[in-house]
Amino acid sequence: MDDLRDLYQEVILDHGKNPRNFRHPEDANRHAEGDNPLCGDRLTIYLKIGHNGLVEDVAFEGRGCAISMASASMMTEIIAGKTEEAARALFHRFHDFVTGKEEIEGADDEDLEKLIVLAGVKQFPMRVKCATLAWHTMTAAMDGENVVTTE
Amino acid sequence: MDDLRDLYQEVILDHGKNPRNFRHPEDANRHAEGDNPLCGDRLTIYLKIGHNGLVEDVAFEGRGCAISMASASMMTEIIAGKTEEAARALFHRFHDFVTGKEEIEGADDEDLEKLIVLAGVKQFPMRVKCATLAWHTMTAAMDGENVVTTE
Amino acid sequence: MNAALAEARPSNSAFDVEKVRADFPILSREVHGKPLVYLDSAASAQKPRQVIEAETRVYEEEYANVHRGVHYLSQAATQKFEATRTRIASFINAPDENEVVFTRGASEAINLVAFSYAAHFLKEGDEILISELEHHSNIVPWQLAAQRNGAVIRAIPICQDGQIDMAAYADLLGPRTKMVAITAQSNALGIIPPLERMIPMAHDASAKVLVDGCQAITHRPVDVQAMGCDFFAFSGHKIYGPTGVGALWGRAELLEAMPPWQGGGEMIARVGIEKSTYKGIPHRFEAGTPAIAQVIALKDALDYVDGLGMGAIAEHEAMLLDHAVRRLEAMDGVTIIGTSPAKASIVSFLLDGIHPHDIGTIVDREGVAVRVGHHCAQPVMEYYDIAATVRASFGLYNTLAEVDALIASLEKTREIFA
Amino acid sequence: MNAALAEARPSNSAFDVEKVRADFPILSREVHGKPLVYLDSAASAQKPRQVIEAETRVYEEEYANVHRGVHYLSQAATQKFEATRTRIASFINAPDENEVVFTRGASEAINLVAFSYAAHFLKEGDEILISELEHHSNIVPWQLAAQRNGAVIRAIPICQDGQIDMAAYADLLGPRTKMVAITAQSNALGIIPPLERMIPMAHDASAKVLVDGCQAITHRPVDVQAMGCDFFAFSGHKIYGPTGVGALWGRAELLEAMPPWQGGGEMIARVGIEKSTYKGIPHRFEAGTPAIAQVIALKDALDYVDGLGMGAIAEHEAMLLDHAVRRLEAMDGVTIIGTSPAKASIVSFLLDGIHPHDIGTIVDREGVAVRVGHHCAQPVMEYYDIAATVRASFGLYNTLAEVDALIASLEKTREIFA
Ligand SMILES: Cc1ncc(COP(=O)(O)O)c(C=O)c1O
Ligand SMILES: Cc1ncc(COP(=O)(O)O)c(C=O)c1O
Repeated sequence: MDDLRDLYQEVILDHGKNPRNFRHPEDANRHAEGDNPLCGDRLTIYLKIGHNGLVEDVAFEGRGCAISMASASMMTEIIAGKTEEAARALFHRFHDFVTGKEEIEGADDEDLEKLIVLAGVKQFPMRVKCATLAWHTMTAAMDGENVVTTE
Repeated sequence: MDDLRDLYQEVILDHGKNPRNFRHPEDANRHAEGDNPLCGDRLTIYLKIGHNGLVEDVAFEGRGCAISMASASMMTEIIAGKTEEAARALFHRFHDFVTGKEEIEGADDEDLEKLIVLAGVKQFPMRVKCATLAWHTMTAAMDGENVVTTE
Repeated sequence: MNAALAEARPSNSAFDVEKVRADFPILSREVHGKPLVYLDSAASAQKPRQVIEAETRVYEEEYANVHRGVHYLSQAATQKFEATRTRIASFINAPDENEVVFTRGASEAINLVAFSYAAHFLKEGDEILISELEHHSNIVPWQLAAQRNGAVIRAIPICQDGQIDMAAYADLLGPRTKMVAITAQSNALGIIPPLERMIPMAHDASAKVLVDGCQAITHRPVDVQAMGCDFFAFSGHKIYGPTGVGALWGRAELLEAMPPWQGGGEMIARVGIEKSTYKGIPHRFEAGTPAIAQVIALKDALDYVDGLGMGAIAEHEAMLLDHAVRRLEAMDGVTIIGTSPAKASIVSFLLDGIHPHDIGTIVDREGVAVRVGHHCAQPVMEYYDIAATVRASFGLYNTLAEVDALIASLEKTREIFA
Repeated sequence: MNAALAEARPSNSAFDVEKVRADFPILSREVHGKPLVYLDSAASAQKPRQVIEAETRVYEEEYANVHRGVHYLSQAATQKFEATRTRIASFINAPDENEVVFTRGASEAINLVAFSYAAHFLKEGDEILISELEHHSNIVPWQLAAQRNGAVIRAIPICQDGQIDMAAYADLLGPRTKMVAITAQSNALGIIPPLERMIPMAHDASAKVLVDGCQAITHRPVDVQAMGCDFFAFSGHKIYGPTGVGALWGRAELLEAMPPWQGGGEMIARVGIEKSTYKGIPHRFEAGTPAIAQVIALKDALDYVDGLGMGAIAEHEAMLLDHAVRRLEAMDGVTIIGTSPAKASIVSFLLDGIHPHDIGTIVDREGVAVRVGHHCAQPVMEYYDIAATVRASFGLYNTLAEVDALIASLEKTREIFA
């Protein structure tokens, strides 16, 4: 059960049940739909990107498991106010981290540190897609692609 | 080797090497092609059927294994001069015999008796088609079908 | 009602589930340190040693390519291969073994009909009716066929209890209906459509009927003649047989009129570079080297279930389903999807506030294997406006204790999410 | 020349055939009271216990349906299943494992390309070149595709020695040529066409090339990138793997442009009743439950031959072929069909005055399994104006003594016909 308690930490259950920024901002200028065909879940990510490339607002709607909802919710909190570039770079590191390509110990980056609660997913390879769906969808929205699927 | 000697009796080898009625009669009024897709062999049977339903002439051309050639050759000798009906009835009994449905001991029928040399085929189920190809083709010709395949 | 049914059944029936379990080597393994509780037979069933050994025996004793050789091994393999065709015919009461075509599975069988029958005999504007209960394998092939010939797909809707909306079905049937493709049992919900009424109605409208028998054939006796359908498809792997093999049954007169679909060895009479002629049925539809060892071992799977008796299996599984339904209904916050009583061996449900995906992960750690997701039946999910369910499906080897283990693992899930 | 080659080869090479034979349970059996001499590997190869056990292990230890489950067994089976894809990619040096599509065998792989590529990208009047050496499985699918889209099939002729007529091939290639479908080795004669010249010529004419690698892959190393083809098809059962599985390799950019062929579970992204969207490659082409256990065990077959070394296997088989050819040439009245030196592991021949079918039956009683007939290559037979040949084909487990047993059984045949 330890792996499970790692996966379903309080923070995650809380974000899963009470997702932050769960709304459709009227002034969003980018959006994308993310599909997880394995479980049929679907999220929409909305972004408002300023002239300077700053993520001025980020929100999401949709449904999914606790992991994907928590990951989406946490993502919206973390990338708001960042540049597009910084958001992408963060996803890159986060991705390497949950797929076990990179070890992250403690505090070399405050944002990544917040995401460490998602580390439990490493023990559940089938669930990595759930943890990264929102992020893939966010970069798709930035790229102007409107649909993304994680197979 | 006994089964083999039964299958390849002198009479059969002789008919196989020197098939009787191996020709294309110009006045044939029925013919059919018989195909054995397993080995790619093909025979044509030619019949001249008189007004009275009598098989006035029967001949064949084509290529095949010793069994199919011998069976065709012997068939032409036996059915010449018979009525269509008698020829079909003979095939029927011959078929039951080589497929093991009927036992034929000795001389209840002089024509069948001649065919008993083909009895060895019973031990070689894959070769039954070879022994019956000419006969199937003969009945197809009588029925006005021009191509027959034994699968 | 479920409780009543369960009580009416003798608890010590002739069906000896422990003896059965001993035939299935995998059932004695552990998963995450817990005994395996395999409740995913609707996705694929486990295999008894009789089947496993049959496949091994082919390779060790009598293996060669079939149909083309005069040598001993080839004849022996061909004979065994064809014996399965005969066995399938008797198992589903087909009038003629030549009406049985071997395929990789139900999906390929349905594709065969969609390509060879639908694509040739349906015209622009003709209608293909498929129900909202269908597995994707009984939807997508028809869509692909319809794209080619301009036929139209129409959905037979379902009701809130998961059963076919028969009034809507009657309305949909009409002179344009040329094909009705319907499952004999929903893999997502377990619901059993009333084929005994639906097939005659289709025939009255002069439509042909393909029955997807993938689930049904594993749970109760099948008689294609009594059923009256025109095509019947199933997969070996769901009926305790090997993977890689399945079959299509079709009425001889329909199969004979159908052009070949795939080309290759075995299915031809004579090949020229530009033109070929084809064999008769069933060989015309069996291009290339078939799944020889798997076809042969499929016979052992059918012998196995027949040995236990499809009736006894149905009864055993009904007992499991009743128990599961009762225990689920006794839990708070459980919603069962598909409540029609015409249902077998499968229960699909939701737990309030916990996503099926999370449930699947958590119960797995308890050794309990259930399927979570859309079960390749997205139109069903769309109807209920959900993305996924948890599905527990029962096979002949499951026990009441395993149902209890499922319930206990669901309680654990709730603790974690409490 | 054959003799010279044989003598140049060390008689006690590193290849230990007796050790290899011990891996193949069936080889110790008798047929008609004589030791089995299996010379029919070109039709289908026997299986080493490593492969048989691998399939058994799947069923006994880690079986479940793949791709759809979060539970342990499903994950484990999926991982093993996908590991074979990776292994195939490395075995044929494909740049990307996603370019490997699982099929039932080579025939289905070729049908896939014929339906999905040819039927969509070829137009009326476009030409498909196929050689007269082809197996029916590399002829009939193209004919069926051509019937649908009005493309034209043209035959690349062969010469008296069984080799491709390269001048005629050069003449046939032109602006209308859109597809060249060619075998890497004739199953009927053993002839190896000069693909290293043929493929660049086809590409110069902007045609795509499908290589039928069914025979070639079992006899020598394959490198699809070095070969430069666009598609490559092979069957598991010929390379000592299970029946019911094979693969298509295709360039990613071609596969990605191709529409799905069969519909079903696994291959979709999202399904509505009227319309669906499809997954990317390779899953788009894998409809329905695949041959799970067979795919997994195919990896063990590839590991097995790789463990021996494809180079060592090629050398061993060349020795057998040389010996067979020398001994056949030393017999009276033997005609070898296909005398080009570019040839491996297969010898097709005639005995004066004795039909191949009779030979097959007689040598079988001596325990010798050879194939007699047209070998699913009727255009070759037509070229030589014969109905059938006797074909002895060698696998990695055959011995020089078995070649001698073949010759002895042919002598017996002649006695019977004397
Ligand atoms: C050269 C060649 N191509 C294609 C095939 C077809 O392979 P399969 O029957 O396994 O689909 C074969 C074998 O039968 C073959 O030898
Ligand atoms: C009802 C139903 N139809 C069709 C299929 C497809 O069968 P297969 O994947 O074996 O081809 C399945 C199983 O996946 C099923 O449950």
